[in-house]
Amino acid sequence: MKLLGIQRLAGLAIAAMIIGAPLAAVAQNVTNAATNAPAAANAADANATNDANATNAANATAAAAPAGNPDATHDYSKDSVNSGDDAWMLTSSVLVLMMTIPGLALFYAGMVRKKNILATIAQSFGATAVIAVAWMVIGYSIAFTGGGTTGMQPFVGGFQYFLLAPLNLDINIASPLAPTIPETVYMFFQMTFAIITPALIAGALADRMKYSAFLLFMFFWLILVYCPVAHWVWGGGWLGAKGALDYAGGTVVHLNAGTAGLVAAIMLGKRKGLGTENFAPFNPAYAVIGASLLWVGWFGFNAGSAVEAHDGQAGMAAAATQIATAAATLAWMGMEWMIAKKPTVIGMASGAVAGLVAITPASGYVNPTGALIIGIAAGVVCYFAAVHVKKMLGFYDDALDCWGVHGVGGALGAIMTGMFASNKINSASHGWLTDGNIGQMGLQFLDVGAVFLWSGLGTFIILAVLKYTIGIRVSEDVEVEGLDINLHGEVVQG
Amino acid sequence: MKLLGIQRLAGLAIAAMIIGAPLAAVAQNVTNAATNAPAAANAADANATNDANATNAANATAAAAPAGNPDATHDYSKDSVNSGDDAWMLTSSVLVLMMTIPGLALFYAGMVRKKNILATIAQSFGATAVIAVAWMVIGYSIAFTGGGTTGMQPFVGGFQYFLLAPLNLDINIASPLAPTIPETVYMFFQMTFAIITPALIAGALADRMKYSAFLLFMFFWLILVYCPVAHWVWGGGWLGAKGALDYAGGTVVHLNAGTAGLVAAIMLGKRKGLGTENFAPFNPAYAVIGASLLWVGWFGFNAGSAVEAHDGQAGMAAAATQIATAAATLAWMGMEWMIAKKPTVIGMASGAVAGLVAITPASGYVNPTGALIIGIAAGVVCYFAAVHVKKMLGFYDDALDCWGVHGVGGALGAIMTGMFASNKINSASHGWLTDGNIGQMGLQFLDVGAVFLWSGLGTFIILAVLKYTIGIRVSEDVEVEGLDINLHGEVVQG
Amino acid sequence: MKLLGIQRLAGLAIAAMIIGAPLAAVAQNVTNAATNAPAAANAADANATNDANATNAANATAAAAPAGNPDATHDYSKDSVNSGDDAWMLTSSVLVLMMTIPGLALFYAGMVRKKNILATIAQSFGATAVIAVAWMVIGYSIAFTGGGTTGMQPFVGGFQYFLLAPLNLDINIASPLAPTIPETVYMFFQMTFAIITPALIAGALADRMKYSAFLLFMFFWLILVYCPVAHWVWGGGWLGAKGALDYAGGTVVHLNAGTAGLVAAIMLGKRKGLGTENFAPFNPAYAVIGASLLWVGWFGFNAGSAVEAHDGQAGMAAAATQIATAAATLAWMGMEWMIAKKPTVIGMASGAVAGLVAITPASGYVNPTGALIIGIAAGVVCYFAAVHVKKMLGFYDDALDCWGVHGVGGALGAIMTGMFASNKINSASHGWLTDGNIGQMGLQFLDVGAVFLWSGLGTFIILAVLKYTIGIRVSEDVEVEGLDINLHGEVVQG
Amino acid sequence: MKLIIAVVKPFKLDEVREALVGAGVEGLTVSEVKGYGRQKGHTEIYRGAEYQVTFVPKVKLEAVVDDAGAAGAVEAIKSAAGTGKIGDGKIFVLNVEEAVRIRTGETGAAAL
Amino acid sequence: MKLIIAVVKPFKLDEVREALVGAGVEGLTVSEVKGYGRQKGHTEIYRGAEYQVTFVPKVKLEAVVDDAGAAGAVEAIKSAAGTGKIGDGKIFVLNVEEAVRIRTGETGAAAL
Amino acid sequence: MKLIIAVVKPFKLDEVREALVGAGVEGLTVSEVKGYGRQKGHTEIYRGAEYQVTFVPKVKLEAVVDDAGAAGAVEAIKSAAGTGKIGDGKIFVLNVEEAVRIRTGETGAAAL
Ligand SMILES: Nc1ncnc2c1ncn2[C@@H]1O[C@H](COP(=O)(O)OP(=O)(O)O)[C@@H](O)[C@H]1O
Ligand SMILES: Nc1ncnc2c1ncn2[C@@H]1O[C@H](COP(=O)(O)OP(=O)(O)O)[C@@H](O)[C@H]1O
Ligand SMILES: Nc1ncnc2c1ncn2[C@@H]1O[C@H](COP(=O)(O)OP(=O)(O)O)[C@@H](O)[C@H]1O
Repeated sequence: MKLLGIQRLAGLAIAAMIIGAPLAAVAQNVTNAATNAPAAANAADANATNDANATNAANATAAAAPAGNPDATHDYSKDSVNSGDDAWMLTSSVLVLMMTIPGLALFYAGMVRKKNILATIAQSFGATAVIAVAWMVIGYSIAFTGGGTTGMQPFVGGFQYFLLAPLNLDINIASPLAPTIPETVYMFFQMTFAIITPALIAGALADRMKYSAFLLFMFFWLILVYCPVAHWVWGGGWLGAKGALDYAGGTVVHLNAGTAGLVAAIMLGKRKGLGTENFAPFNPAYAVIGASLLWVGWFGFNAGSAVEAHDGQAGMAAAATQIATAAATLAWMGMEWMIAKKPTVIGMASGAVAGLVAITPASGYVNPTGALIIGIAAGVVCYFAAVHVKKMLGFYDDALDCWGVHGVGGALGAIMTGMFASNKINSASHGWLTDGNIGQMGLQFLDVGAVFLWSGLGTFIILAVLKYTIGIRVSEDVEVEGLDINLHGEVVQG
Repeated sequence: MKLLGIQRLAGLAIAAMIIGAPLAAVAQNVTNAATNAPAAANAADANATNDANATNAANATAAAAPAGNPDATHDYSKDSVNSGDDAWMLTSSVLVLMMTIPGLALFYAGMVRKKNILATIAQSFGATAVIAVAWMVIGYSIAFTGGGTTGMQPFVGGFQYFLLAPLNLDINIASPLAPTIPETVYMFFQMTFAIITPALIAGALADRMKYSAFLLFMFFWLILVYCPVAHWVWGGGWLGAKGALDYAGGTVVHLNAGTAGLVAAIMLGKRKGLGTENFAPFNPAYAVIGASLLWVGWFGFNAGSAVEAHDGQAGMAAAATQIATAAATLAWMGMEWMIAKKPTVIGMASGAVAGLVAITPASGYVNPTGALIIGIAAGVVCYFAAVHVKKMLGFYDDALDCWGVHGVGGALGAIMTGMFASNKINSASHGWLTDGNIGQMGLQFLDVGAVFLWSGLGTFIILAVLKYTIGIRVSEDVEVEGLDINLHGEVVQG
Repeated sequence: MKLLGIQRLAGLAIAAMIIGAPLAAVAQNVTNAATNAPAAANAADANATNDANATNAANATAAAAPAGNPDATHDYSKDSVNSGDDAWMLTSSVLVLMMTIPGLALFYAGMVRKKNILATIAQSFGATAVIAVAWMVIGYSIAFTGGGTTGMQPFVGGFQYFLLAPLNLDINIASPLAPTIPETVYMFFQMTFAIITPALIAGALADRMKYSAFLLFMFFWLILVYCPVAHWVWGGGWLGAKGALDYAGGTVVHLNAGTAGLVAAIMLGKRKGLGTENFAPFNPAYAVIGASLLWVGWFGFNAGSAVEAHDGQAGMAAAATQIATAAATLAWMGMEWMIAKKPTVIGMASGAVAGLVAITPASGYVNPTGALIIGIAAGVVCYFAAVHVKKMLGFYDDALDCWGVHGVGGALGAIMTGMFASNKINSASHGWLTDGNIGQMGLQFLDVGAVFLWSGLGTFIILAVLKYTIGIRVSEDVEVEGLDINLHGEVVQG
Repeated sequence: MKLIIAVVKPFKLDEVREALVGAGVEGLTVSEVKGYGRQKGHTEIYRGAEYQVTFVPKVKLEAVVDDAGAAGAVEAIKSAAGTGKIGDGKIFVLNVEEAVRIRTGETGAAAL
Repeated sequence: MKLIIAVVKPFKLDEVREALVGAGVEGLTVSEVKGYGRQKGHTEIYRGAEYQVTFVPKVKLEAVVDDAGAAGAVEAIKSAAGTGKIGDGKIFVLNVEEAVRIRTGETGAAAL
Repeated sequence: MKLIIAVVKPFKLDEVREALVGAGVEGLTVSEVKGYGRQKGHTEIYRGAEYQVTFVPKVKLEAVVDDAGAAGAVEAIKSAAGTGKIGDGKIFVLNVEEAVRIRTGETGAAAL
């Protein structure tokens, strides 16, 4: 029965795609003429955007381009691609993709028991596939196009990039948000962010979620939660326009995913045997390898968020990232050494991720010293959040600490960005402690609050619907025997 | 006895190298004067090439450079290196190398039993070493130099790059096939392709081939099969000149390796215990990690095949790659879910690779919608080829589906390239469904047929010779007990 | 008692950081004014440097920049960043970081027994964190600033980059050693070298060192041994000024770490059970994966040492690296095949690393043929050093052959650089066999000798102090039962 | 003395151990084993080919108890390991002629 | 009842299992073990140093059968596990005093 | 014949094997097991939560010897495996009714 359900779902999905695609092929010739108008409109929005949130890092860059002239950013000869920027953004996109597969897959797989290793990996890998297609079909369009100040523009993007229609017709266009690289690259770069954000939630769902429900959750969460939020902050929406600072996604990515993880963990319920059985991971080495790849790939995430390589921005973001991550690793390690008497490798790995998360919104705005402070704070705060606060509160089973590390770390980073952002580092940013601009703190709290609410609510609705339709949790037998053999028919042997 | 044979072989190899190298050192000073003439000649060829196959992507780019002037592409001051192009092509080369080690090594190792894990990894690693040296000594010369329309030029390259002689004398030269980067980089980039292509064949040989025979096979196959085919399509040879479209190697790399795998699997015979024993892999996690690294590295493969980053080409190739791969992953997963009731992680990994393979010849020519369609087709077709057709036909034991995924996927991609290539994406390409150029289909079938025949024949001859000299298959005892301990004296413990 | 000691240490470390950082934040505003003077001074040094060691590769590049004008290299508008150089150097930094985590971590973890896998990984990961912070606080300052010919300048750098103060105040400055990229990127790139060098030493310490002592050792060794040596050769110090050639660190990195490993192995004593118990690694696959990632990342190391991508240098360094590594892999494999009858995967991996090490100082100076010869020599020599000489001498337990591969390989490479450096490849280099400049040999031997002595002495002093304070070796029980469970409270299960 | 061999479902290990301790058993030795019997193994899928695994993962407990304690130990295992489903496992009792505690050299029941 | 312990070569496991089933044995328990005897272990190479592994991988089968079935079972194992090469392994027969099927509580031969 | 079962500390395996060979034992079978007894298991840490592992890794040796050799074998194990610390392990002796060497079909003491 359930199985049948699952098949039917899968069947439908495939069917939809097989039918949908050729249709699209047709569609594209239709849009051929159609898009000229929207394109123009879009160009208009573009400038609106440029003015609207000139404080937004991405656009601070955009502003650097011949802004007066929409064509310059909208249908320029290929000669105006900056090959160095293009090279760096292609590299960054690849690095961020590597963060999810195999990075995140290994990080999470290294913290579960043997019987669930493959199922955990399947979550990262499957999410990558589902989201990439969804992003191409409609996600990019509603997140990164049609920003502005009128009508729905501040809240959600348009539809003219359905199936990336404009990119089907002209290889030489750029987004106003990234004027010196082809829009295909910007679309791909943003896709890799859209992939890892929902994939991060898996950390809270570990060991007990149905795979069919998981994949559907990924799809709906992307469309209903991630895309709007990304639009608000980066796509020319209201939060960016207000001047909230989030360089690479402390709120858009990490708080967003962390909050979703918290809600999901509560709705799924605790893992069977929690507290009574030994949940020690099967192979912590995987977790450290995964964390290492996350660390390595994160330079595409943060330094890539400069969306160019022709000035000092990417470099400063990279330096801040490295410093904060190392500091957070030491801080978490130190806390654990003092309190639990031994520094675990999973602790070091978690500390590194906490530092990466917290510096994400700040990188590109803060100086090296600010990065050092944020890193230390992240290591200490996230350690207590993931280890002690979770145990204290005890009402949620955030299995691999998606909330404790990404939620808490993301919020912490967003707030500390308001404290340490320096206009010596980025003319578009003025922090409280550095530049005496206390007003920035309000914007950062607004950002944190808005994302927390939207993500929490959206996640709740999506999971509630899935729960009372196809169900979201596996049967107890399956959970006891393991997800690998039951959901995927495979096991890690020996 | 056999052992002695093996040693003698190894001994000879080393000896040859140790003697050969210093000789070469001398040689280089001789060539010093000598090469000036050839160089000029080569420059001439270069232009011939440019005109000959202006439809060839690489050369479409080349054409973008001051074409009239051979010096411009042949001995320009270092200032004319485009630093962005150089950065991207260095990065791409590194990414493609990563595809083989550790990418392919893990992908294959994750599909074998415990007793053969190290031997499988040793195949990818050893092949990398053997081929890199062979490529430097002569491979590059016969594949990527001396293209043209006269004499043997359409079929095989020249010898003036023996030991890369010209690169020993002048650091500031570029290949006419890549005018904006140093030729050292182009040689290295193409080397990484030359490495992974033969290495892919190992998938068909798994669990039963002698290591000495394997390494010799890699060497001879590179020289006799890969280099000529690469020359035909990319090196200024007849297929490229005719206008066959193969952006990154659907036929040159994947159909070529897949066909070799099919022939090799037949000549080696089936693995002992096939069908009766459980061949379930020891650690499928390795396979997914490997597939993830292949996916990540493939952007160097496809987007790198733009050989530059100063226009929209690399970006569009990257976007197409990502979309097709994700779609293929879902398609394979869906098929498996419907038919075998459970989506396996090895299935998802295989689907991803199938998509990567099929989009390889098309990336850079097709638009995002075309990529989506190709991806879906690849997932469905390769699933049936690898799982059901193989079982149906049953006369070959293509252990890890080198033919089912790379052969079938490569041919499918080459043909669908003819259908969906769009001159909106690449002025050098005109497809059937997109631009009504049905003639392209003929060229694609010609390409597929020619590569299939040459690869099949060449592989057969090489293996036949090895089989009746040193032998190609291990003894039954060795196969039963495992290759790791017997061929390499090591085991994966626990 | 001991435990308490450890905690107190860790506690202090953390405390120091938590207090230190805000102080720094204050400090930065102070330095605000202060640094203008030093900055100027520094600019002066810069030119001194440029003249002083024009033979230094990095500076050969530096010279290529408008040298007359200090401002040009010291406070230029962001437009003078070369985006292609920036892209490549960011990528290179990421690649070199990947060499340590997860590359080196896996390479070493793959050669130890099951009970020590996590502890081995913890060494690479922990070292990365400790060194990154130390480098930001003071390491970079004393290694790469204040070079010159007067006073202490030839021997150690200055302090004006304490906490990277100048980078806190101005995002648009470049180092005279890397004029076309932001100094943040150069600082980060050099940091990744500073990380892997001490981390390499762990190979000699495997299976028996206390983690607290290890981390302190990493810190002091960086400051007292690595930073000065890096300054001598690359930071505008005396060895670079004399004209010693070390493109990417044959002596600064590998001989330096190898020598430290040799001394440390002697001071720690042999592992319990050496020679009587089976020390066969638990999972050699890890070692090959690690070696593969080292190989892949090494292009950031060697080609990145061009510090730019706007001419042929990076490409030639990459080509040389690939050729030498492949040749060394085959050479080691061949030796093993002939002598031990079977080519092991760990042997192949070690051969590759040996080749990478030996070509490190030569890449960028030698031509492809020279690289081939160096690679073959490295494979043969390091095989004997690591396998036979070690057994013969037998008085040190260089567990994973840090000395045999990095020490011997680094020295060999440095010396062969003197033989094969060619001014056709790099105008700054004139070798003995190639350009008849036998004088270069003397410089290379001087370089090797100086680094060997300084590293040996420094390592001895640091470890002696640690040994008689907190102790450097774990108890016999801990060693027998394994470091993982005892030092980190975790195990690799199954 | 008696050697009690019990083959039970893996996830029952802790419960059985506690039950035995409750029944006065002071030590036991456990091995991971594969069982064949009425309960059939799982179906592994590889490349779409389904493979019926013949064996089921089980744990084997071995405890030596003095003659008096044997019955109680068997009872304890039976009640703790039972789920009523096929595959619950078996208990076998063998006679032990001698037992020695290596550390002390004690023999017989004293060694347990 | 008798406990039949057989130590055989790993790749013979399936054949032996089938033979036993053929001989009417309804269940058995298998463990992976290392054996020491006439057959010598393999030579592992590490850094050129060869290390002679003392133990050989084997599988141990344990089947409890009723007295009547013991001889047949031993025969079945012997013929299925034999290759004639050193290392084929051993069969040992011990007496079992009691057997219990946990699921049903059945005892004696009925429990097998 | 007697079946001697010894549960000892893993790192003692080689010494015990040598001692047994010294005592004339020609073969033995070893399994990796987990033991529960006076010696307590280690503390694993995960996310700061400490978990006391109930079991301790041990190795189990099984050697069948002829009646005459039993006492000597037990002695050999006792002296080789002892460290005087808790957890040294146990030795159990059971009676074996029959032994067969699969390769040759030899039975009884000749099969050992
Ligand atoms: N005759 C036997 N000898 C040894 N072990 C047995 C025997 N019969 C069953 N077992 C073990 O007991 C386990 C459970 O037996 P099974 O027949 O599957 O279920 P049940 O005990 O409920 O009838 C088997 O997996 C096997 O390990
Ligand atoms: N006396 C013994 N007690 C227990 N197990 C034994 C004994 N002798 C041999 N074995 C087991 O039987 C296996 C095969 O024995 P071996 O002497 O190598 O070959 P064969 O049985 O052909 O003479 C050994 O590896 C060991 O596991
Ligand atoms: N009654 C028993 N039956 C079976 N095995 C036992 C028994 N008692 C102890 N063991 C095994 O012997 C090992 C050592 O016993 P333990 O009580 O820890 O130390 P000691 O033998 O020094 O008293 C245990 O880990 C367990 O494997």
